[in-house]
Amino acid sequence: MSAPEDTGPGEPRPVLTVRDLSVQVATEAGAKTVLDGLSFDLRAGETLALAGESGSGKSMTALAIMGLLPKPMARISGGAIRLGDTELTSLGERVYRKIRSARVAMIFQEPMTSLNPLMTVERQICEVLLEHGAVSRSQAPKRALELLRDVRLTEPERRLSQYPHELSGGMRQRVMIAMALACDPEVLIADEPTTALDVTVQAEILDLIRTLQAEHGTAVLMITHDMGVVAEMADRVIVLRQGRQEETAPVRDLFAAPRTEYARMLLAAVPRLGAAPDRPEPADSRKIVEVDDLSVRFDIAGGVLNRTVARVHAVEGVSFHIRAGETLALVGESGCGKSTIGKALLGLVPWQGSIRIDGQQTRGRSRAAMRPVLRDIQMVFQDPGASLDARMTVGDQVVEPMVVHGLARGSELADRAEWLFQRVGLSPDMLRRYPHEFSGGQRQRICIARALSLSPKVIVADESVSALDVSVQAQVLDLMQELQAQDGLSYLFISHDMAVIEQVADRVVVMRLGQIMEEGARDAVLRDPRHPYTRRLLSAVPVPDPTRRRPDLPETSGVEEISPIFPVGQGPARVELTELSRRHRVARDAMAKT
Amino acid sequence: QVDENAPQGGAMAVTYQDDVATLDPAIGYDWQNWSMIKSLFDGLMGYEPGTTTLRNELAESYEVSEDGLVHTFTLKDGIMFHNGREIVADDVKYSLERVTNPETRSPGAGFFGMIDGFDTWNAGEGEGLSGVQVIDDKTVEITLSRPDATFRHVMALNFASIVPQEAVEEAGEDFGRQPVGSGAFRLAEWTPGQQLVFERFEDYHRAGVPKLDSVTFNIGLEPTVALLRIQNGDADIPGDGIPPAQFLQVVNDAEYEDQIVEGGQLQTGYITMNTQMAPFDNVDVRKAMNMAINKDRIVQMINNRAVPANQPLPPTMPGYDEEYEGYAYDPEAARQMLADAGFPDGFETELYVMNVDPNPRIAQAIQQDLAEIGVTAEIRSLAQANVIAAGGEADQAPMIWSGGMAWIADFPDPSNFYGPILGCAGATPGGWNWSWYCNEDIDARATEADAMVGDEAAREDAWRQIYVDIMEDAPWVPIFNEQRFTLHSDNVTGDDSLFVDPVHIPVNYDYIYSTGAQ
Amino acid sequence: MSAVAEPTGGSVRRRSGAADVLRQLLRRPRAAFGLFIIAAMVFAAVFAPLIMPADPFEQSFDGLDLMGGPLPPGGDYPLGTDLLGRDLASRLILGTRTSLIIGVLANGVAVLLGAGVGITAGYFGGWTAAILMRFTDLMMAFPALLLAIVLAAIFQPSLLIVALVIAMVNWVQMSRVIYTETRSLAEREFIQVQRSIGSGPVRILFKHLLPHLLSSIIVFGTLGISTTVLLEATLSYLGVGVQPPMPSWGNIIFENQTYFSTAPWLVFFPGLLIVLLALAFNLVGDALRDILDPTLKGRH
Amino acid sequence: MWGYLLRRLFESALILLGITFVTFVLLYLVPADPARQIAGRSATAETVANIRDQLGLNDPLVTQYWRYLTGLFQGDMGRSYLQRAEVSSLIASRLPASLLLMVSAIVTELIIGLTIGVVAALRRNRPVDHTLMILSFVAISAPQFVIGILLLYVFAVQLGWFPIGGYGTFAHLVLPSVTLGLLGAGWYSRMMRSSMIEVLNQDLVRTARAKGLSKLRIVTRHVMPNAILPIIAMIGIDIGLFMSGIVVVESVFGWPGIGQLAWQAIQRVDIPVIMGVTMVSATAIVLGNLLADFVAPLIDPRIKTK
Ligand SMILES: Nc1ncnc2c1ncn2[C@@H]1O[C@H](COP(=O)(O)OP(=O)(O)OP(=O)(O)O)[C@@H](O)[C@H]1O
Ligand SMILES: Nc1ncnc2c1ncn2[C@@H]1O[C@H](COP(=O)(O)OP(=O)(O)OP(=O)(O)O)[C@@H](O)[C@H]1O
Ligand SMILES: [Mg+2]
Ligand SMILES: [Mg+2]
Repeated sequence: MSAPEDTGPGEPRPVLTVRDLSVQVATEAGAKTVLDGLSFDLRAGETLALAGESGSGKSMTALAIMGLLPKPMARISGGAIRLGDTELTSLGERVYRKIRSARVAMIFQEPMTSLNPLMTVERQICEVLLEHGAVSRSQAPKRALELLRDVRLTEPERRLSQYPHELSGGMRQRVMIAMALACDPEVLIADEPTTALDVTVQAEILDLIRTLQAEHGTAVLMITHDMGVVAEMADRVIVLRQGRQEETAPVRDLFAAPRTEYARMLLAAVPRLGAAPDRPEPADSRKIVEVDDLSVRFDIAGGVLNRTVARVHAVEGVSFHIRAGETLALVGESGCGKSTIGKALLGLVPWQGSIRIDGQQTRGRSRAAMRPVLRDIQMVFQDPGASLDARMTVGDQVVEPMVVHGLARGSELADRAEWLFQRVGLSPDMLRRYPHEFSGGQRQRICIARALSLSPKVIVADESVSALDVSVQAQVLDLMQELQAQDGLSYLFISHDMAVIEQVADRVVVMRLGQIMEEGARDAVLRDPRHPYTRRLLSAVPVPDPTRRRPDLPETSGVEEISPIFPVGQGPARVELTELSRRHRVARDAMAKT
Repeated sequence: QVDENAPQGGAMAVTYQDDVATLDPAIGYDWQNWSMIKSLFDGLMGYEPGTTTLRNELAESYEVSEDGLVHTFTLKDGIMFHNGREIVADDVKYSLERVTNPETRSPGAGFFGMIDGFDTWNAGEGEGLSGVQVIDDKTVEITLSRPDATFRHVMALNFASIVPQEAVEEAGEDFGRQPVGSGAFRLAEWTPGQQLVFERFEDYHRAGVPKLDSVTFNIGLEPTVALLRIQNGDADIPGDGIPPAQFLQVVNDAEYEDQIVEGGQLQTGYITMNTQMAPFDNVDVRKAMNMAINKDRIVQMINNRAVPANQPLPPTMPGYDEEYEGYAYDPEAARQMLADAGFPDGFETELYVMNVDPNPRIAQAIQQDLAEIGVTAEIRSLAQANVIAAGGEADQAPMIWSGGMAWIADFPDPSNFYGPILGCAGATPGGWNWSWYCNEDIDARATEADAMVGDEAAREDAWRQIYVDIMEDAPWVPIFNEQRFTLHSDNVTGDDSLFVDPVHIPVNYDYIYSTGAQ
Repeated sequence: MSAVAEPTGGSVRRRSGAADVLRQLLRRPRAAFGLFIIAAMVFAAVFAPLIMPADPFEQSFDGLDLMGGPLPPGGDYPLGTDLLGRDLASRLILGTRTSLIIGVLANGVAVLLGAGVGITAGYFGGWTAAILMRFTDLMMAFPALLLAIVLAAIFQPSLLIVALVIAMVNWVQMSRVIYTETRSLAEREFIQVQRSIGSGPVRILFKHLLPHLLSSIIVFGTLGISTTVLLEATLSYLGVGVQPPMPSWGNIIFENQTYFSTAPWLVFFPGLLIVLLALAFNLVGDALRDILDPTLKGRH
Repeated sequence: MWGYLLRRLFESALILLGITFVTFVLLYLVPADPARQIAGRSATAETVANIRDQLGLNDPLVTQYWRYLTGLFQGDMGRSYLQRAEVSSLIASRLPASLLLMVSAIVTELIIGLTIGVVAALRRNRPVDHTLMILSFVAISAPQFVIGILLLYVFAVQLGWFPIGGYGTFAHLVLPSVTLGLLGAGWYSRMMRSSMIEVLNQDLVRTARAKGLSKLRIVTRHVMPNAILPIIAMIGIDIGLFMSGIVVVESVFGWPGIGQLAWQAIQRVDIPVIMGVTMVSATAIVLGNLLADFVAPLIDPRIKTK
């Protein structure tokens, strides 16, 4: 039992008080406690961060407060939640409804799926306003517009009549926030509000929440696993682990001197930009991947005859190479063509130009002819959950490439699977489980094991750690580096997280709109960025240090949004690279400006 | 007895399931539009209501020459078409030429084969039907190429109805939708698929007829539903009769006791055996089949709505042989006969049947009886058109149960049961002689009998003998003669015979009267 | 490092082939009931001659009342007699054969065909999809009965022909639905992965796509049972397919439906059997889907 | 999007053309000879030959088809062999009734089916759900003839709420629509149930609840529209299912639609009418599919941008 926290004199009364909150979920093996005796107070204007690895019960806490625990699986098994003077745990659904959004509001991790795709932004916002009687029916649209202005949405008038799919992820999250703040709630719960967004967009959204909080004096319960975000946003932090409160401290204290072993480990695992160890410059070994003037265009068909009317120029005239044992990082904002390059290497999308894998030209190869090449190059996809077949045991999936290539059969396969599992640090007795029975980190290990099963020379790792917790992320990164050290693997490491890249990359390629903006050795690019775009990416990375404020985002000049879609026959202007030094090239247009 | 002096006035509603195909007298040839056309059109000849007795209709008088070849008709005075024009002799000529004109594609053209000049005109040559001569406005003279006792019946057929040329030409192919005749009723309204309304024709040539002011035909009603309507007082007569499914229910219901009418019908249900296909080319096999079938049980199975038959003609038809005993039901003897004919173990064959209740059931009963004597008959239950098509091929259908397509006489004359269905002329591809029976000798006797003009009794005898002799060859197994059972609401009445009129099926619209009329 | 959270529901019980699936099915009362019904029907179909209380073809003399009406259930005839005085119970038992062949086999073929076309079109896209789906549209707009009639007129009617017609007609809706679903599945990452490891289309289609489509296939498959059993009756009526006196549930209903106010048992019992069959497959199907979907383990 | 719809229109026209061809060929293969049907039972062989000649039945298939097609493009579907009336006028006089019935049956089945599906999904795995699902199987399995007569007997004869068959007023329309719609209602309830369950598990429902919306509003405004999307595509498929039902239902209720026409034509091999009815039903199905294509973007804005 943890005692009520000492609120101290002069502190404002807490708006939200949670005492000994426990939540149980029903599982096959009986009731399981996923939240155990959580207590905290939240005061007006304060930001409390709930940090902890995946599955630690952060979302359960939020849902319990909102009264939205998934029924009938989960239920509050003990404790109290008080909002002002109202006890929430015993509230009937009818009364609870009046509280949601009006007094406690919540924004969710996935802005893509959290909005109703069939309703305009205006209707979705007005709905809240009207439901809680915040404004009259005739006033609602006006108020909705105001709200959109408040969340700094560009062209708010137009946005009102748009549908969610017409908005970018960042815009959608702004709409979510507008909706959450519509009735001016006392408490705002933000459950991983930026995890699904680009770094730059994340920085903007975090800024916005901070500003709004300051304006309205809202209390914010911020749920995140990103210590950078914690450092940037929180006043106080609660570290959760397996449903238990591991440590509670003001943010500076926690970062300065974590009291528990777990918090210390968590903080140690956070990649910090600029803190990565030096990487030895690899010898100029053999080029395993040589890409020359690679372009990928997707046709957009239309018209009565279904002819191609436009093309997405996803990748445009990109050239690079990867040497044996080297890690080449590919960074850039969402949609800039990173994944597409990876897919082109494996022949998963039609492309033009030249790609050589270990000397073999792959241009013009059919699927079948690509097969031998695939033994040398494999890919690990972004979402480990989505890239495993939910209906097949992981053991079968891990050795499936060997079956496909006819490399092994029978008991040989079982042996091989065990061996692969051991290599990625999983216990062989898990081989007969299904993907949903693993954690995210474990699943990513399984995907890596699958990629390794053909003993490739190159692995394309597409956002392979973005979906993982910091601690797990660190493990997976370690594993990848270990494999590289052992087998001399090369990686094409695709990521938008600069801090991660700094840890693993030998060389970095910065991409934008399908073209390379800057390219060079890791230190050259990350420590001495020459292109404004690179700089912007770098400055958006949250700093996991509450004592240091992240610098404001630089001016967006020269990086405004441009669509990669062009009518047939046209294309983007080719960007020429100039060589700054032997291992550092940058787009010429940027040079002109600096 | 039909009450000619029944009061006029009132209305009635008759229900039908199928839509009316056409009301063009040259084309309509199903039992549903047959009686409607009879009420809309008149020919030179007609029948006494409720009977099979011929009478003059539009003809005032009628003479036949000594040799039976020249028939002279005199038209009544002041008879009108529905369009108000008086009927003249030219209309008779036009009408007969129209129905026999190949371009009309009338299914009844063949009936007029005895008229002189038919063959050339019907083949599309010449300038009209030379046998029909207009003497003056009131007189028309029809010359036959051979004496034919059925001629007056033919002139009473719907096909011989008198139609006004101008109306036909105006409507063209749509004359069947906009009929103009001289019958007791005229068509007032026709909403396809829903209803037709007949209204009294005020200028009808028979005074006091029709009795009703109007007759409404409600179309598209399932017989079961039609019955519900009648029970509910929304309709008066189920045109399709009492549905087999509800038959017992209705018959056993005391409420309907007075309203059910039973009557004979000029109909025979029979099985044809293809005499050109083995093993039915063996007369003993055919006889054995005749003895194998338990007609009483079949009749029981259809709730006694029929009487067992032993010869082609129905009992109410002149020429029916009361004395003839036919082949008695005796499976033992049948088996023996089969064995003697060389089929001790029976044989396998097919029985074609139209797929509308109760025909498949009857076929199954037949099948069981045949199994009894070792004959395995596989049933092929098909749509009407397919059965007819199979029957018209020399080598397709070994056996056909005629139910649903069974022969209903066009006119009450024994000859009508011979030509197309038992004569050599019908035994051609596409013909209706599905047993492919062709006995030249009998064919000759049939022609002779038809030429026996004048002596009715002798002619009847001749035909009687013909059918008895045909049964000797046993091309058919006659099964039963259907009885008509119908129902009418207490809103309408009339002599029972009107409700089972042998030529106006299902009812004689012209003479039924409303109980409410005075 | 031990920080990796223990996955939920850590049991290591595993599926092992059909026997285990069957055991799991039997553990669920609803599914067990469905299995029981199906087993009973299959048993009835196979051993029909042994369990029929009377000769299903015999038009016995005392099977009709004096007026020629059928006898209601009771007495010598447990489920009554039909219009020809035959024992209804025996006819229903024998009819199980036809109806199972149609409702389960022919419908099954239709489902497979539909799933096959839909999945192929959905996965390959492009021209393959264009041709297959336009053909599907054509088949959908084409009146099935017409096809049946023409076949009836051309071929000797037989159970095979009905089965064929039903398979040819009933795959269409299936194929539409599966096509749409496959299209969205094919975009999913685990299918991309398959391409990236060099799996051939057959493997992707059958090992990876098909299991995910199972739930739609089951829904349509079970819905199809009733419709095909009734369609068989229509076709028999038109002269394609089983001819009298061979019984099937559908044609027993069809022959007697006009009599249902006077002899309701002739419609009620076969109707009940059709509903039971469809329901049984639905119950088993639902359970099967849950069992085969590992993510649903432990939830009911 | 307009381009897409235009293309669908074009494709639909091609499909219809394909259907004319297939139907024509199939009917050509039917052994029953139309000329014999017309000629009647007392006709001579010459008469039959003469009729064949007049109708051009002796011409090669291609010639006959071409003649039909050119006629069709001029709005001429030929004349019924048996009724002699123009097929187009036969159909025109009956089509409105069938369309009315079909549309109202679709509305009925959607109302019944979707309601049941929604209720079952909201009461998932409870007795209500099980009962409703069994009922939906009964609806799918019950012969429409029997349902029709039962409804007539109870609601028209016994209770007298509706007329006993016929056409004209709204009261006439109710029972046939229900009879025809029940089958589809069974289907839709199953589809809607699973679709609803899927949407209920989506994030957007959680958001809606977090907004403090009432349950009714969540279900009607958020869950149902999303759940209906996959079902819209079914409507085209649905019309195909109706075609056989319409024959039975129209006959039971004396509804003056094309079902009756079709049935009689089939029984008597009246080829021009069969062709006509086939074309009408194919057009209805194709239009149903097109309609689904048109309606989907109205409900789902995401489709517009494709
Ligand atoms: N519907 C459910 N049924 C059973 N267990 C559940 C359910 N939802 C969540 N859990 C379990 O509850 C625990 C806490 O989950 P919760 O979603 O709160 O974690 P989290 O800290 O938010 O993780 P993440 O960072 O991945 O969102 C986990 O062990 C999870 O497996
Ligand atoms: N199959 C496709 N058809 C059409 N356009 C596509 C297709 N795949 C990708 N694109 C487009 O190509 C561009 C590059 O996509 P890509 O997935 O390579 O981006 P990315 O850099 O990997 O982004 P993210 O960080 O979001 O994964 C995007 O504009 C995307 O919309
Ligand atoms: Mg969470
Ligand atoms: Mg990507």
